[in-house]
Amino acid sequence: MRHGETMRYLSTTAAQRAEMLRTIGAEDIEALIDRIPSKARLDRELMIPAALAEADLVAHLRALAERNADAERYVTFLGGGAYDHYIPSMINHMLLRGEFFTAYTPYQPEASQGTLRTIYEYQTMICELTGMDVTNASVYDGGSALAEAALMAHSVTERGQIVASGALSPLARRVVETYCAGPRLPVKTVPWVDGVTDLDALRKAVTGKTACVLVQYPNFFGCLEDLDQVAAIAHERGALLVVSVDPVALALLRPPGSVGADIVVGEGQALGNHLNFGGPYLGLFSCRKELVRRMPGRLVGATVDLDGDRGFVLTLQTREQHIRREKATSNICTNVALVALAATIHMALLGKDGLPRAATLSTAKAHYAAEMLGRVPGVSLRFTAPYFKEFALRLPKNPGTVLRALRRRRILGGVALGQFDRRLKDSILVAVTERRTRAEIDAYAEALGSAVA
Amino acid sequence: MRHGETMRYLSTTAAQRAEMLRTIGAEDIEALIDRIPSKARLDRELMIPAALAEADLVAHLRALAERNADAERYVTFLGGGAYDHYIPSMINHMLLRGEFFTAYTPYQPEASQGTLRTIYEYQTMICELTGMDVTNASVYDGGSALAEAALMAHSVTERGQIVASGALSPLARRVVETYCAGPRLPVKTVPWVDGVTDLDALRKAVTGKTACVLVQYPNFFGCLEDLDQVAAIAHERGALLVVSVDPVALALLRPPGSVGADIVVGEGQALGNHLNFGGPYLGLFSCRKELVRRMPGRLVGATVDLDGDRGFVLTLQTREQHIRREKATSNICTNVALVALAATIHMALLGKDGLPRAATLSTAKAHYAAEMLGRVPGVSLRFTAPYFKEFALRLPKNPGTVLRALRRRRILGGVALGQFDRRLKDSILVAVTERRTRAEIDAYAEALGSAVA
Amino acid sequence: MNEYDKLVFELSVPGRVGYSLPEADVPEADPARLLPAAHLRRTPAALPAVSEFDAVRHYTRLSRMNFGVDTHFYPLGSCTMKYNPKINEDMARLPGFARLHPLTPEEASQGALQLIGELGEMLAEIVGMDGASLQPAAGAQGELTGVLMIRAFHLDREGNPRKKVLVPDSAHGTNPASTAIAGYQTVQIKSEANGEVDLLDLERHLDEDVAALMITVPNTLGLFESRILEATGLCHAKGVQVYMDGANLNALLGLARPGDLGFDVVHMNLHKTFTTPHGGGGPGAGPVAFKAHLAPHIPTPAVVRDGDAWRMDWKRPKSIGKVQSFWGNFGMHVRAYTYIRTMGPDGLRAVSENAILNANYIRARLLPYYDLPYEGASMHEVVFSARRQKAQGVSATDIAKRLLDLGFYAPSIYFPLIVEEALMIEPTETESKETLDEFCDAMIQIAKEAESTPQVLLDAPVTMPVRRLDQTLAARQPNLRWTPPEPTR
Amino acid sequence: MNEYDKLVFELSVPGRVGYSLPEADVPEADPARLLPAAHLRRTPAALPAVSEFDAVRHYTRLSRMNFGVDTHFYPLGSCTMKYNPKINEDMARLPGFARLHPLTPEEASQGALQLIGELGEMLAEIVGMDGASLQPAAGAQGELTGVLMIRAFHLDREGNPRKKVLVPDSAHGTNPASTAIAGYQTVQIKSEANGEVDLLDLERHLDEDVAALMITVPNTLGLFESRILEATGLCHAKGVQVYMDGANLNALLGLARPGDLGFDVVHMNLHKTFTTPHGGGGPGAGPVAFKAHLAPHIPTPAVVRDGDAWRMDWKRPKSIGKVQSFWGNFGMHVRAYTYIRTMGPDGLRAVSENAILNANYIRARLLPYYDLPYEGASMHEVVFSARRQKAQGVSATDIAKRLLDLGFYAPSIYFPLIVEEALMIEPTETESKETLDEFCDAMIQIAKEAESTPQVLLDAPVTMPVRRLDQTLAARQPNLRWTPPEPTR
Ligand SMILES: Cc1ncc(COP(=O)(O)O)c(C=O)c1O
Ligand SMILES: Cc1ncc(COP(=O)(O)O)c(C=O)c1O
Repeated sequence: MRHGETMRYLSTTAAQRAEMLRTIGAEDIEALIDRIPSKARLDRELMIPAALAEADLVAHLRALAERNADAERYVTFLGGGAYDHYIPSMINHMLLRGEFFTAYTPYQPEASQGTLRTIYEYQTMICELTGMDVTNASVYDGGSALAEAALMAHSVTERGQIVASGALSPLARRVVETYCAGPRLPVKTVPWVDGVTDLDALRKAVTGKTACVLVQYPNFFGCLEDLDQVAAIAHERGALLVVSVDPVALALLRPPGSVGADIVVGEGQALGNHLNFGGPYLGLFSCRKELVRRMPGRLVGATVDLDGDRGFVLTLQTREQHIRREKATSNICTNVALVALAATIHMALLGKDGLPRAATLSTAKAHYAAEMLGRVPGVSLRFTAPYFKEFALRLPKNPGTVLRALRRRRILGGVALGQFDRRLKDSILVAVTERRTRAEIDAYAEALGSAVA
Repeated sequence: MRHGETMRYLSTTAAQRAEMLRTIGAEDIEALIDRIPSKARLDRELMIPAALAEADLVAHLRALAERNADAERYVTFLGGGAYDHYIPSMINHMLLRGEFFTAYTPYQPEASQGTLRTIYEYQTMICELTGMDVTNASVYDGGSALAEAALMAHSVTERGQIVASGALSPLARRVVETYCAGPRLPVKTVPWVDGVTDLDALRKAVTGKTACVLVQYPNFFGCLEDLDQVAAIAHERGALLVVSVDPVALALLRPPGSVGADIVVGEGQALGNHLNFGGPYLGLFSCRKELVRRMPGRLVGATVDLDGDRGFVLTLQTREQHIRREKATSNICTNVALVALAATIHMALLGKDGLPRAATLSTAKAHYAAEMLGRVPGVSLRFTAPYFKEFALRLPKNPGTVLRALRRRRILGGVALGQFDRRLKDSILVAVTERRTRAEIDAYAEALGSAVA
Repeated sequence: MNEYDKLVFELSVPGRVGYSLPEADVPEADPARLLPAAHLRRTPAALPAVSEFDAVRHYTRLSRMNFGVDTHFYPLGSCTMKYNPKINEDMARLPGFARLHPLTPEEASQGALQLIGELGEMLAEIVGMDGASLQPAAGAQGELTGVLMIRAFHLDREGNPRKKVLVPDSAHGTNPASTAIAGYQTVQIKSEANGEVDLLDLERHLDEDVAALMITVPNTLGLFESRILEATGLCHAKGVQVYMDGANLNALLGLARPGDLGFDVVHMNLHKTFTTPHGGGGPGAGPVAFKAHLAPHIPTPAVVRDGDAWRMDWKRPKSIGKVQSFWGNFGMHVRAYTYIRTMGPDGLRAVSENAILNANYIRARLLPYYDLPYEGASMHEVVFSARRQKAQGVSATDIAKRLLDLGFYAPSIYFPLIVEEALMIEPTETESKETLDEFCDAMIQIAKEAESTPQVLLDAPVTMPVRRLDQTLAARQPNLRWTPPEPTR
Repeated sequence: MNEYDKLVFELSVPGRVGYSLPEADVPEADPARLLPAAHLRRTPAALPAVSEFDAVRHYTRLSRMNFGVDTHFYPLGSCTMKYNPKINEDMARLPGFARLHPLTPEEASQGALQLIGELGEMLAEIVGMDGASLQPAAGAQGELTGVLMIRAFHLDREGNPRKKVLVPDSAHGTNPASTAIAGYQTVQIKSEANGEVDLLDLERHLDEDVAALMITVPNTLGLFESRILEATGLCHAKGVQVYMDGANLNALLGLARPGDLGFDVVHMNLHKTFTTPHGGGGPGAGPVAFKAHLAPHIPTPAVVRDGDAWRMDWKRPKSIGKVQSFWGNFGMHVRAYTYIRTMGPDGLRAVSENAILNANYIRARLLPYYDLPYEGASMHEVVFSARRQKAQGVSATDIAKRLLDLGFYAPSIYFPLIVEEALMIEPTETESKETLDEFCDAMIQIAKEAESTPQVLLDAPVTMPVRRLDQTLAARQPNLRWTPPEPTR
């Protein structure tokens, strides 16, 4: 082994190894692993690259990182489920506290009150945003949250069909389909009209066999669904209403809890977490309290200690895999606690005034952008439905070509929609957060003008 | 006041302010400051720029930062007292622990054992490198350390003249001159020959009035002084020997303590600290134990607590300004504890094997670079004295022009020496650390070839 | 005892601000004019209002109420609580990674795709498989993914997915749970007296209805399944696929490879073996490596080489589909990649060797004091039983709590289920002999206290921010969110 | 009580490695062949040998033995222990700043020079001066720089530097110490009964030998010198320069400016007023702002505008020279710049208003319990005396130690020297009313304990990692470095 490179994460020296082997009563390490049949032993070195010294490795990774068009060097209007919102710098400093990020799931609550308290805060804040009674400690991401909601609705209603809005994130919908394959739950997709779920079609799709209706708010196109109507349609037939949300938008928009949603899920990345090329993200999961015992994932509850002092524990664990095994409400074990911690601190910092302000700025700038981009000759808004911070734009030229031209001007102009829906192959999805400035939007409009000219 | 921008570092709300004023019994804040004569009050807003939102400010500072040719985007051969050595990434994570970086000088030792212990470790490690008995908790930087050493020698010897090697860092020497102005201590500079102190001239300069001889090892040109000789000359006349060192080099080189140095100082930046455009840096300060009561700066000592357990405190404070005021050994109060902490962790991580290895790699690569650069037609080594990780190179063309040409190829080729010494206006000082690769050195040689062609 | 007992809501004061947002720079910024009234919230969400400093001190203080690997030995069995290198964190935060949007076109995210692709290749080599999918977000999702791949494989070949998955009784809870979600009936296979899977029982259960055997190597007792080649062979003879739960891969790096043991698919926990931090519960990453015959079924998109470039391959009609909205926990991939490139082949092998050494050292030192129900050779962890102490009136829980007072996190307890009063100890390779000795000394002290002063154990912990907590109350009267106290007058 | 009592040397095990350095890639890497033998060390420095993880856990644990502003209220008077914004740390770590070499040519370091230049201009405006030099590394070095500038000024004008500097008896120790190093005799000026400087005494001392008056505003009692305009006027009438110790500038931002008060030169402590962290003792930064007549004497190089660019001006023959090898603590300049641009003019004014409010609130709440020897209006801090408690057998030290047990760092004690049993409390503007109330409650509890249960105070602290430490032993038998224990057999 070479100097340093491989040894700095190991603490046992050769002399200590010998001493330890003596205590164990083994001749050498080989003697400890002789239970592995020799036929099963690897008789060569792993064929992976040799160790790199720290400085060389940093240089290598930096070079890889620089081959990506990130939101630091590019002005980004990409959305579609992941957003470049403002992240107070302070959050990262808290995440780097070793006591937080090198801890495990708080199985010993007395030595994990820090984590437990932050989760309890998180549960409370997400309940506030969604308007629901109960929130779990997180699931993996928005897509798997939606999938878990479908399975939970199936188990609550004991019905076998899932009805999904066609204006769901197509990526999240695919996750739902994957999770529904095992229990063989057909996922029926209801088409969209003018950017929102076709309510007539929905009414037809929902039957007495429907476990739930899955709808997104704001939806994949950024448009605002009529949740009252969707709720009425679902509940009329005894189906549960599952709403997938953008938590930033909920700082300003009506919480699904207030329209009678049964389960609210969503992608929480926008709350204080970086884009990270898609993960780790944050699966939000809230429901009505009557359903809590069918809920997937961990829950933290308040209780008291022997002295009567307040303390926090993991609770209602009989839902979980480590206790209920094949009868558990979900297979989830590791979740995304640290991502939820970032979200918690983000919500605390922005707080009661700031989160609505970020939401307001985002929607205001999105509307300004829609106006400015819509003025470019040949370019128009694809839909007329009200939208929040994201909108679809119809282009007079091939979107791929236009987006490439914009990239050359360091603008990530939007997401080409043709990859998700052939009917939209002339359109792009443009997201605008409070982080974009008017000057950047104006520059985008100008660049788009040249690109489509 | 606008939303957020200015308020996020203040915690008192308007309602609380009113309540507090009630408790105080004051009508308003104005009532609290009416002791300031109205003639003395500022009757307008400060004329500084309006507050910037966090994201805008980050963008602004990033733009400023990017206008600098830093060692991340350029391959650097700059030295002359500040070096681009490898810094294990782990160090920064420890410095960011709030308990370390937001603490004050450990005046309450029971609540400051963390800081006190790291300083005690630091004192020990620097003693090991310098070969001296005692090390203080740090002074500002290498230059002020040298100046403090001159003043200390003056007070120990009660003599009034300072003799300085001409191969000292010219910048550090200017600091010595500044500090010596008040007590009117003339600083006599002894010329260099072939990159090292002219010993004959030194012998003549040192008299019975000499308080100390200041010499640097390796010296400003990277060359190795004959410390035995210098020590003999100084001590023969009863002067103290003050050696300014590069602590990285001392991992490999003879410690000045072993040749009889009385005071050893130095610039400690190279131990785990970034270049930071010149500061904060780390003033090393060690001496013989007989001199400890004349030493400037803080000292941490081991002691016991009421239960007999080991603990650490600031000690021998009667040397210091807060107790001795005008009779203190120095005026220093705030030092550079956090920089010393970085150095401590650096020395711990590299440790007994690693620091010599970094030093070895540096000197090896420097010798390789000297060889390769010296092969460029018209280019030659300026001196023949042995050198450590830095050497002077004579160029056949104006160094400013050559360095500019190199910069266009993302190489910071060295420091033009003409700015410090007219005799060296055809030369540059080239520093090579273990961080430079052979490929970078070869590329430099190739670029230098074109630049001087 | 509780020095600090605040929730952030209890710091909230109306009007305090912890953020910094720019003023609106666009002409219209009144939501009431931009959005239909019906969509607007009537009352604001009751989030707290705190200053940045309030939040810094609050969360810093909360952090200090936690044990973490950085502060304490954390011998939590099965969880591989090793040192999480700091450089990993730095690399994951490079803007080119951290601020990269998942829908950035392939040509503009080549660095990220290369990292995913190369990490997949390295992981596949480490486990001796033909490829790896990095999409699963954690071990359990890896299991689901793997079982669904097996399901798709059977469906494709036989027109039906088969019905059952065999799982040993020592398995982790996620194994049966994942199996169930994948639509299979879980059938439990017994362990032999020596703790290894009972091959006779296995053989008895193997029939045409069995889709897969799911087994953990080394198993949750820390034992290598010495007849694993036979087991995988038996399965394959019946067309049964063999899934390896790779949570314990830390015992095998460079020593043995699941692929060579006959496994068809294996998941890894990057947050165990490959040093990505656990973050107080997550995130993790659970890549799945597979033999070539399962390749058609892996999640879309597959990240594949395309000449010198990398691209996302979406055109895989037999794929199980997606398990994450995007491409997996990329931030964790960066960390694991950094780690593997730091260690190299000899380094990885040294990891497992030292992990095994450390576990055996603890085993040797504690053997006189605690019962070892399964005496086979330990790999990277050792599972004792506190049944002797239980007879003295002291449970595994009591021992765990006492350890907290003595400055150590606790082992996993009551898992695996087949061990009475289980104490599952996994030291990992990054801990020093000195730490192991201190831990063993503490465990020995506890064994003696169980005899002499059991009350000390029953009362523990007494040095934590809280004493033992009332779990029953928490479950009977769930209090799952903060509510403002009733106003008092 | 001491949970952890290791020094890094005590973790050292020969052969352990905590670094990662590349192999030599050049042909010759044997120091014995590169360097003359006479220059080579014979025995290696006895540095420790630890793994990276050893070091992480060690330093993390040590950190937990400290109080910091992030964890505790830190009312250390005169030190302005306010919140240190995290964004400052991020900005100082941008590679364009952190990895910039000080000898980078001006044309290639324009961003850094601009930052220094603009920060100097902002600071000059804040204190009402004509310019600022950012070279001094801390307050004390700022003092030395300022006094040397005054020295150069007199020398230039009068051919001699004069002899004396007047310093009030309430001054911080660095004032007389800096004065002495600058070659001046310090003459102490008395304070009046009201705590302000005695103008009659001042006038008595003002003669042609006096180079300067050095005075702190607000003074170390937290009082604004209400007759400061008279004082500076008196001085100027005698050709005496007036230096302001600006350590307490946190009381004056946007309210009053030293320049307008008649001062010729003032230093600022960026690590107090402008939120750069104290780092457990430093680094700081002590810029000096000056009136135009002193400009020729400031340290070289001056950073000056040159059209649209910035450059370093070295050609200043009347300069005092350099006080730092390079240009000052640039890393601190970045932080202070970030802070000032975050706050803006209204924000800075709010800082001082709130700092004053907070100090007065504490004063009002504690007035019934502690003596206030100087009753003038408090600015940003308040100095009580524990003489009443002293009479009950309890000293300022005892009160300080008890505060640690109650979860607060201690005020500055026994400073200023003119206050018996001084308790110097500076809350700063970043602390909330809730925290102030908790602190006041604790102080009141202590006052009551001094009467009723003084032993509790005398025994304190009992919850820290160590109990009270033997200072005498430390000074009598200095143990200033670790040495390996004698080998025992
Ligand atoms: C043996 C075993 N299998 C599976 C898992 C599940 O992995 P994860 O928590 O990443 O979902 C774990 C971890 O808890 C485990 O220890
Ligand atoms: C009033 C006063 N003057 C001067 C100083 C010295 O400043 P520094 O510690 O930055 O050298 C201090 C700080 O300790 C102070 O409080």
